[in-house]
Amino acid sequence: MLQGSQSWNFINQPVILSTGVVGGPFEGEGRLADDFDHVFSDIWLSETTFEKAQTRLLEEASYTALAKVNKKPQDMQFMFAGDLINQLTCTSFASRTLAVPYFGIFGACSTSMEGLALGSFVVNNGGADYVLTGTASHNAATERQFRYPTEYGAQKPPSSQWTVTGSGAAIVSKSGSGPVVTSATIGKVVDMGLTDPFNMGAAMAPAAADTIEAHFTDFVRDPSYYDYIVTGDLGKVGLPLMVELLRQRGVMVTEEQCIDCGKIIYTDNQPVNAGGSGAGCSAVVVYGHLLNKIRNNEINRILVVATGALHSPLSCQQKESIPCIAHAVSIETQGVGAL
Amino acid sequence: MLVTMKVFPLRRILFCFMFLFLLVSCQAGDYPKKTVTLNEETVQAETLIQNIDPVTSAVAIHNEKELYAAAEVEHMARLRLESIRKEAHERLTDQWPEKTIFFSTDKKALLELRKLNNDLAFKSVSKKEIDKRLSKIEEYMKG
Amino acid sequence: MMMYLWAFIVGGIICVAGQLLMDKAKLTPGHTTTILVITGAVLDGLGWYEPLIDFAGAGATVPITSFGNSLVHGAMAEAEQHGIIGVVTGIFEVTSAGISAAIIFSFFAALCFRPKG
Amino acid sequence: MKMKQKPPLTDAQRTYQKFAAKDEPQSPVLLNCLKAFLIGGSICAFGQLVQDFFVYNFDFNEQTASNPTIAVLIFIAVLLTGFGVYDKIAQFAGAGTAVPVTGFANAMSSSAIEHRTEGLVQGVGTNMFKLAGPVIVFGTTAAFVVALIKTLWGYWGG
Repeated sequence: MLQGSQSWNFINQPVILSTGVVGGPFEGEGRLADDFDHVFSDIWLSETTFEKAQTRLLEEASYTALAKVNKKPQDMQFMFAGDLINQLTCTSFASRTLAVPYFGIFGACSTSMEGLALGSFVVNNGGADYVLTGTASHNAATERQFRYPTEYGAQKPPSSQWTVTGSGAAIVSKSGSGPVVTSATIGKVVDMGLTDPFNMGAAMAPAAADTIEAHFTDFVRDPSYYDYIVTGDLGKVGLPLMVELLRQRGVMVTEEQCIDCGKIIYTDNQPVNAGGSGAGCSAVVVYGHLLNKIRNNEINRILVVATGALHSPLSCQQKESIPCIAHAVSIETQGVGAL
Repeated sequence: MLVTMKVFPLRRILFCFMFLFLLVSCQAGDYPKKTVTLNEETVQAETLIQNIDPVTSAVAIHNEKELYAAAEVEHMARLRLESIRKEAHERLTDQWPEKTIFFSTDKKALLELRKLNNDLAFKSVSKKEIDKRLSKIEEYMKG
Repeated sequence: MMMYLWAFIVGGIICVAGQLLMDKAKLTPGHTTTILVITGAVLDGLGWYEPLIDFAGAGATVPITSFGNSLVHGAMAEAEQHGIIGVVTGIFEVTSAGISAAIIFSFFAALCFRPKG
Repeated sequence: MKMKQKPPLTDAQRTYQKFAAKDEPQSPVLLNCLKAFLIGGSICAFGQLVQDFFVYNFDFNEQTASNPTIAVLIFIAVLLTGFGVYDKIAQFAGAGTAVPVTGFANAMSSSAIEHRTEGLVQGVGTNMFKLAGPVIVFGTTAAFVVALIKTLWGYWGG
C-alpha cells in the first residue's frame, strides 16, 4: 500500500524464504567468501562465452535458492530479474532455462532491489505466492560491454570500480520463516551532470541520498531505526559523498551506520580501486552476507539502497551525462519490525 | 592481477635498473681499433674525417673511381648528423674531386667497412669480392 | 652504449608526455595515442623527428609517434619519385611492417587465445 | 571536433559537481609518470637492443632494422596480451605500455581475441581495429596533410 509520495508499506510482510549466492574466483578471494553458496574457480564457468557464463551464474543462484527450500521452478509464479548486458539477454536466457513467467527489468546496478521491491509488492498484494527475483553480473562480460576488451591495457583511475562476477537470487513468499521485506521506496532518476564513467560513485551518490531522504520523509522515521543503511556500489568515493549530502539535507546518519556493498566485498589487497560494482554486487552482498547476519540475529533492520547508473557506452560517447537511480528496500527480522 | 601487482613494487624495479646500468657500463669497452692501414690515401681520408670536430672514429676504403667512408660521432652530436654528413662529404669531394664519394654515419656501413678493411689487411681478397662487398655497403649507406 | 641510455630517456619522456595527457587532460588511451601520432607526423613535417631518431634510436622509433613520422616519410619518398600522387600512394610504404605484423599476429592470437579476464 | 551545446547545468548540479570534485581521489600523477618513464623507457631500450641485434647479425642497416624490431616488439606484445599479462602490466605502467608500439599491438590483439566469440569475420575481422583504428585514421590523414604541404612547399618554395 502506498505510503507517502513514493513508497510502499508491505503490511503482509513478504518473507525472503531463501537465497542463492554464487561468485567468481576473484570474489572467492574477497572478504565475504564464506557467505557464498558456491564459488566458481574459473571465470568462464566452463562455458564458451562470458555472456553464457553470466547466464550460468543466474541459473546457478536461482537453482541454489530453490533447492534450499525444496522448490522447483514450476512452483514460482513470477520472476523479476535483469542485468547489464544488451537487451537483458543473459537474464532472458536464464529464464528460458527456468521457464518461470518472467518480467525483465533494467535498473543497472539497482536491479537487485528493483526486483525485490516489485516481487514483494506482488506477493504482498496477493498477486503471487512465490516470486523469484535476482540478478547477475560478470566482470568480463560487463567490461567488454561498457569499457574496453578485457585484455586491453588501459590504466584505470583510482575512482573506478571493479565489476563483480556473481549472482544473487531470492525467493519471496507469502508465508514462511526468514527475513521479511517491510517497505520499499522507489527512486527517481537523478542526474547531477557528471560525465566520467570511471567515477560512478560520485555520479550515483545524489540518487542514493535522494531516495533515502524520501524514504525517511514518507515513513516519518529516523535513521536510527536501522542498524545499517546499505548502499549498493557507491564505493570508497561515493559513500562519503552520500553521507555528506544526507547530512546537508538534515538526515542525520552516522558514519558507522552507512556501509557499502562495493566497499566490503573485496579485501584491501585486491586491486579494485574504489571497490566493487555491477548488478551482482549488491545482490551477492545483501542476499549472502547481510541476510545471514539477520538470520543469525546479529542485526535486525537494514535499509538496502541499490544504486544504478543508467548510461550506455553510446550515451557517454555522445557526451551525455550519467542519469542515476536508487531503490531502497527495508529488510527486517521476522516479528520485530511491525510498525 | 593480484600476483603481478605484488611483483612490481617500485623499489625493486628501481633496483633492477641500477643493476642493468651497472652491467651496461661495465660492458662499454673500447671497440678494437684498426691498426693496419692499407695505404696513404686511406689514412689521409680517415684523418680528414676525424678532423671534423665531433667525429670519434672513421674508416675509409678507396676504389679506382669511388671512395667509401663511414664515421662514428660523439653521441650528443647525433642531433645534427645531417650537417656533419654534408660537411664530411664536402671535404672529401674537395680532396678527391675526380672520385664518387660515399659517406655515411650508419652503424652497419661502418661495421662492414671495418670488416672489409681488416680482411684487406690480413687476407687476400679477390677484386670481385671487394666490389661485391662495396656495392653492398653502398646499399647500407643509402638507408 | 650511450645509445641505450638515450633510447631509454627519450622513450621514457615520450611516455611521460602520454601519461600527462591521460592523467592531467583526462584523455582515454585512444585519444592519447592519436594525439601522439599526429604530433609525430607534424614533427617530421618540420624536419625535427629524423634528428631525434639519429639521436635516440629506438627511443624515437618504438613510441607510436614514429608511426606518424614514417607515414609522412613514406609519402614524401614516393612524392619525390612520382610527384603529388605519390603522397597518397606512398603513405603506407614504410609502415607496412608494423601494421601487417600487428594484423597477422593479432589474427593468430585470436585463434589461439581466449581472454583471461 | 568536440561536441558543443551541452544543456546548461542547474545550480544544484554545479554545486554538487564542485563538491564531488573536491573529494575525488586524484591519480598520483608524479608516481604514474615515474612508472611510465621507467617502463616506457625500458621498452625502448629493449627495442634498441633488438635493433642492434638485427644490425650486427642480419642484413639490415640502422634505418631498415627498425622494421623487424617493431615486428618483434609487436609479436611479444601480442603474446603477452594473449597470456593475459599485458593489461596487468599496463595498470601499473599506464602510458609506459600504451605509448610504445606495443600498446598499438595490444589494442589490436585484445580486440581480436575479445571478439573471437562472435566469429572470425564479424567478430575478429570487424572489431580488430576497434581501438587501434583512430591511430591509423588520424595518423594517415595527418601524414597526408603534412606530406602534401611539404611537397607543395617544395614545388613553389624551393
